[in-house]
Amino acid sequence: MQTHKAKRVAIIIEQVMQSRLTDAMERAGVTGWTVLPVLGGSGDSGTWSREGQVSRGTGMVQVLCVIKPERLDGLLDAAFAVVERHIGIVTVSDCEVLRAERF
Amino acid sequence: MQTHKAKRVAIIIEQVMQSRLTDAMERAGVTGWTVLPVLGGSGDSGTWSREGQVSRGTGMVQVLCVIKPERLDGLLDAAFAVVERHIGIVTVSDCEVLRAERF
Amino acid sequence: MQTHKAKRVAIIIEQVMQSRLTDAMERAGVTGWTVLPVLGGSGDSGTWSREGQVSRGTGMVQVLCVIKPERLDGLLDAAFAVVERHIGIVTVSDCEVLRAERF
Amino acid sequence: MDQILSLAATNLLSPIILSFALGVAASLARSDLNIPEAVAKGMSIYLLFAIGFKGGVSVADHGIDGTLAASLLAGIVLSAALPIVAFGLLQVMGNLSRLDAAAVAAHYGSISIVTFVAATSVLNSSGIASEGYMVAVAAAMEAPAILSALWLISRGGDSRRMDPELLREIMLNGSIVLLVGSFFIGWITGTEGLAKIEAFIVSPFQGVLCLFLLDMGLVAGRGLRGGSGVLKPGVLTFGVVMPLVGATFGCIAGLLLGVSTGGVALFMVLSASASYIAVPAAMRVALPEANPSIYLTLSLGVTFPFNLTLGIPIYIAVASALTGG
Amino acid sequence: MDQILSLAATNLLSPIILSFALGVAASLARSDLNIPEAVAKGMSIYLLFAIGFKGGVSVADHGIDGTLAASLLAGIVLSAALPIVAFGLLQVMGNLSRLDAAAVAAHYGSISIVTFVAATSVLNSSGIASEGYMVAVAAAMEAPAILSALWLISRGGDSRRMDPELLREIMLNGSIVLLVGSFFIGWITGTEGLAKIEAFIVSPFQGVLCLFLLDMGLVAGRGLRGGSGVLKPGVLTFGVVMPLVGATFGCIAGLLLGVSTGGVALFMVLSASASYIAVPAAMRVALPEANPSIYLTLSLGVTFPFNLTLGIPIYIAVASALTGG
Amino acid sequence: MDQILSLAATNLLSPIILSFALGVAASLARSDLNIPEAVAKGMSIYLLFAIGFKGGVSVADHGIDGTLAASLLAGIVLSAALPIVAFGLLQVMGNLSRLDAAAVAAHYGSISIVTFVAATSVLNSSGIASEGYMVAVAAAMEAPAILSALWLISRGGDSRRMDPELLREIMLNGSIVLLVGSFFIGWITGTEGLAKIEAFIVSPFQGVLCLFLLDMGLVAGRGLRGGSGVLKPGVLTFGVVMPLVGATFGCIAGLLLGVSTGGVALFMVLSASASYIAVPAAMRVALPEANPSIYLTLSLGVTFPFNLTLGIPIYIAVASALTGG
Ligand SMILES: Nc1ncnc2c1ncn2[C@@H]1O[C@H](COP(=O)(O)O)[C@@H](O)[C@H]1O
Ligand SMILES: Nc1ncnc2c1ncn2[C@@H]1O[C@H](COP(=O)(O)O)[C@@H](O)[C@H]1O
Ligand SMILES: Nc1ncnc2c1ncn2[C@@H]1O[C@H](COP(=O)(O)O)[C@@H](O)[C@H]1O
Ligand code: NA
Ligand code: NA
Ligand code: NA
Repeated sequence: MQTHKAKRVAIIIEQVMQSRLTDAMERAGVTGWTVLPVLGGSGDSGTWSREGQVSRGTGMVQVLCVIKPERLDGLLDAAFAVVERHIGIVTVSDCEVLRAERF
Repeated sequence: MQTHKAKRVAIIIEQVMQSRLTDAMERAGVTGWTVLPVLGGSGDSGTWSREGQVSRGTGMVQVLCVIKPERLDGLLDAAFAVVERHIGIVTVSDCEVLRAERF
Repeated sequence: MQTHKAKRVAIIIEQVMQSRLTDAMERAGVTGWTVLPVLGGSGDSGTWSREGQVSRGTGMVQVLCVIKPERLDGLLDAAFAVVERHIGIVTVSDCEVLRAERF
Repeated sequence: MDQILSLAATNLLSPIILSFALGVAASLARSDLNIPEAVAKGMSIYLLFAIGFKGGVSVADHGIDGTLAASLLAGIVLSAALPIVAFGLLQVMGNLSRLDAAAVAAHYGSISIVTFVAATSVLNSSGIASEGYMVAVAAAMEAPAILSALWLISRGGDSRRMDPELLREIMLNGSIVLLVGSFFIGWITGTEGLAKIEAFIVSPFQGVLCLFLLDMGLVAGRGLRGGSGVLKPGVLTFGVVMPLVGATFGCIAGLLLGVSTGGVALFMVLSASASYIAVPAAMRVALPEANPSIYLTLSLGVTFPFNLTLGIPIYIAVASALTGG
Repeated sequence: MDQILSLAATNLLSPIILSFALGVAASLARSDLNIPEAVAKGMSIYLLFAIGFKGGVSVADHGIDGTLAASLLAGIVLSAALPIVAFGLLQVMGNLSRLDAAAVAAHYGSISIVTFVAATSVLNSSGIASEGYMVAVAAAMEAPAILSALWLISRGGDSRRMDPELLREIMLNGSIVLLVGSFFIGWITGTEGLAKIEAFIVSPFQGVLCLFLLDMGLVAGRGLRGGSGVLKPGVLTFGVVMPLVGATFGCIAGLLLGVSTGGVALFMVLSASASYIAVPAAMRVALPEANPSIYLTLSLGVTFPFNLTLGIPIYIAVASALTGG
Repeated sequence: MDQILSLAATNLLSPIILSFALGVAASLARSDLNIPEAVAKGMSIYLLFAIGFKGGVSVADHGIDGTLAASLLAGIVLSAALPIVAFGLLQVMGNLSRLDAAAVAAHYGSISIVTFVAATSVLNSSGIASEGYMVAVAAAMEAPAILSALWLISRGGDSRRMDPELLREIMLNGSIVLLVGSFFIGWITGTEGLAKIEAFIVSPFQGVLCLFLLDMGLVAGRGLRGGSGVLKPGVLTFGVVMPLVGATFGCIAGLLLGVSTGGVALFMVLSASASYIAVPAAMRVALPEANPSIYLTLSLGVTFPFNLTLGIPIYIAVASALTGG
């Protein structure tokens, strides 16, 4: 099966920042992404969990973006501008993708 | 800690196609996978979100499969036959896995 | 954009074991992780799904941990001690991470 | 005309319509108001269970008159025939691709159970009786339209395999099973069974419907924001014309069957309404190349609000006039 | 016998049993009907809160008679002893491994709160009174069985560390805490408190139970589809025999304690029922090598439906006959 | 004093407070009892819809007296002014950073709708009337505090861009939209509309509130467990003193406006309560460096329980004494 090299960027970020992040990505010309739910976590700012949460102030989500390697820097710049002052974590890894025409 | 080389295949696909995909995987001899929920996303066919969704027509899920490298092609062929005409994205990356006897 | 090499450890484990796993990780000095929900899956012990589940006995979650390469072994030892007798799957992959100071 | 206006006014100022309007307004204003998916699904299960059960109890109460079988058959025929009408109308009005036209047509042959529920509410508060088995007719009309649409496509040379798996999925769709199942439970347990669970499925029904319509408004508004670009004026017009055309067919069927005033009105409502649950799911499997923005926006963003606000009073008034009810 | 049949007939045709049957049928037919996990959990929280609260109010109303402490103690003893009986029976009837047999045994010592709730419904509609504190007995019977089962395993040479963390988890299991907590709230606030929230915890109770049993049916049916392969005939028979054996022990305990007819029936129901919430979770932690398909299918797919349909009428009839109630 | 004690006693032993206490106890004991996020959100939507609707109906019933506009204005002024008071108090009492102090201050200017709901419950059962439009005042008080806090920060040299996107988010926050929207729906449809959905939004209200407070207790307890380390005694004291200070301001406003006894009490409750939904979300966007453990623990773990248990009876007693009600 023919595959194509790509980068997989996973951004774990507060839910309140999600639309700001995806707006910034769109402005940077990135149009494909997927949002995954996050149940809880732990980090420098302590432990949290989604159980019983009524506030939307404290939850997080993971935004996943598969992108052509040459467009990675544009995406990271855009993402960084949003996450800069905020908690969260941005990882990049290599992957292969089927159907390059679709992304 | 002893680890073993493996491939990690992540398939983001419409929920209505999930059972067809996993059936195809089973027919191809793949018996281990995990299904993760997806909250929303954006792509060529626009932006969608799971909020308030009552239809099961428009949601997506992510099917994750860790597999021995030599069995990757069989899996990709099986998966491709299902996703071919459908929206969605298939990525493959390298990983190491503990306890090879378990997968 | 400056990135740093890191390891991405993904542990799919039963929900009842989650607190034991994260406690073990904390004892091993790992303080950052994220918990993702899992909808269902299939493996040697059969197929399961979260639909209509009232028991907390049978669900799974995915614990994601991004960690400095030199600390990987400590994490894997701690994780292994917990998952050893239990079902579940542990994968490790390479990644790059922004803002090394944050993790 | 007078009756239409007064019915429409009462209808427009009822809590359920205003809740829907609130939802549309909130999402057009891009408020972050939203109802969790699980809660929305929970409410829809509640509504289906309640409406099915009450239909069954009413059949247990009044017995089945001879028109039950004929009504079910009429429903199936309507559901199968309306997509062909819709498809023809779309050839004239819009310039959609064959695939998109067929997918849209499937939605209009099938039905919207919430529109049905809203109509029964209006009938109830207007004191107009209807046959309890109309719920079963509603269930019978969910699926045939899908087969019609796939036939339309295959006729065009595009040979779609209607795999048996898909057929099973369509027939055993959760909402059909729940509606039919609770209908039988209601039928079997009768008024005695109803007495036990009345405080759950009757009294709070209108209130749950309000919150459900709030959510429908949010979803419809979101669809309008996102999908308004894809709809050409011709297609938009179709979203208002087709319900009226469908209602006409439904009206004729109801009159021929000789059902009650409420029954005729409900036949009109079912024929006028468009699916947004079962059919979209089937289309994603069978016609994945058809653009979901088109059919979802039309069905949920145009036809549903039209029926909810203006359609239902019109259909009831027409049914009353024609049956002298 | 006559009474059993008539009770069984009424029971089998009640909305709650038919809802359960609908769920089983839908999932055996592989319909996609399903109730979101969050909604199912929400309903189970509602049911636990309501049943606990009402039990507490009834104690506040009637006072505690001297048998409360004795009943609690009897519950604990039953829960601890029944796994040993079940384990012995399994040695004879099935050929499960020691681990699997111990895990199954733990389930049958513990209880199913929904079976308890269904039984109180039947008692209520038959006008048979029971002690309000039976809810507390139910809570007391949840956990001891787990300790017994672990003891059975450790006796077999397999030294399991019963870590204190697990003990805490078992004792402070959400359903125990909610049941006991709401029992005390009901006790403290009494009928005055009940009056405030009656429209929430009393009137819609039966209806919520219907939807909850619909979901239980879906889950049980799914389990049967997946797990039917793993159950040998001997083990399947155990799933029907053990409830009758357990009920016999429960009956003796109830008669010795001198509780009311309803109380004896509920002791039988509790002893006959098998856990599918608290115990499976504990088993996954303590005995991860035991096969969950076996104990879940047995408990949820065999014993639960048996008790719900035939068991409850039998237990009530026997209790009535023996207490002359 | 006597009245305070008796009100406090009744309040403390009501099902809603005991449910809250159960939640706190369960999570302090690290029970795994939990209510799914979707169910918690569903209940909060229900409560907002019901409270807004009933407020609107009450306005439709009694008409608006001249003080409506003045009350709204007073609410806005209070919400904008109280953060400045809180900020000053924090400079004296705690040694938080400017950022943390401003973030905390924002919470105390804004309001907690559940505290408001609990207070109206107590007023109802004490037979004390209040203005229906107080719901609208509550909505009006949600947002201004946020702007005040950002102004406090920008005055300190830290130029925060108050981007228009954030302003829109704050103003069209889901809870504000739902509260105001259902208020208007209630106003438009009046008692006739209420009659239709009374069995949903009135009768089960107290019961839903119990389960919701159970969840709030679980969340508050979890916060206390995690966040207790971060709160210095000075800051903890602030969490009890600030409500009393706020209530004093609210009381003066209510007396100046000449609203009813219940109205004065509710002005006190609104001013005394601290936000834990809208404001934390806004703070995460605008002041991400402020520590959420501090403001969430204070607001949800200290001030909310204080108001719920002791605050409400005190405010009602004071309002009664001062208005001679
Ligand atoms: N090393 C890590 N691996 C995975 N997730 C992390 C890591 N560090 C932080 N997170 C996630 O990011 C959130 C905020 O982290 P922090 O900014 O460190 O408080 C945590 O609650 C986790 O969900
Ligand atoms: N580049 C991408 N990265 C991550 N997810 C994507 C990407 N492209 C598409 N998706 C996901 O696949 C869905 C369908 O994509 P499309 O077929 O492009 O409309 C989207 O809604 C996203 O959830
Ligand atoms: N190869 C695999 N790839 C992804 N997930 C897996 C795999 N094998 C097992 N799992 C997950 O782990 C769970 C338990 O697996 P098992 O121990 O094989 O029964 C399954 O239900 C899946 O969710
Ligand atoms: Na139709
Ligand atoms: Na038992
Ligand atoms: Na305040």
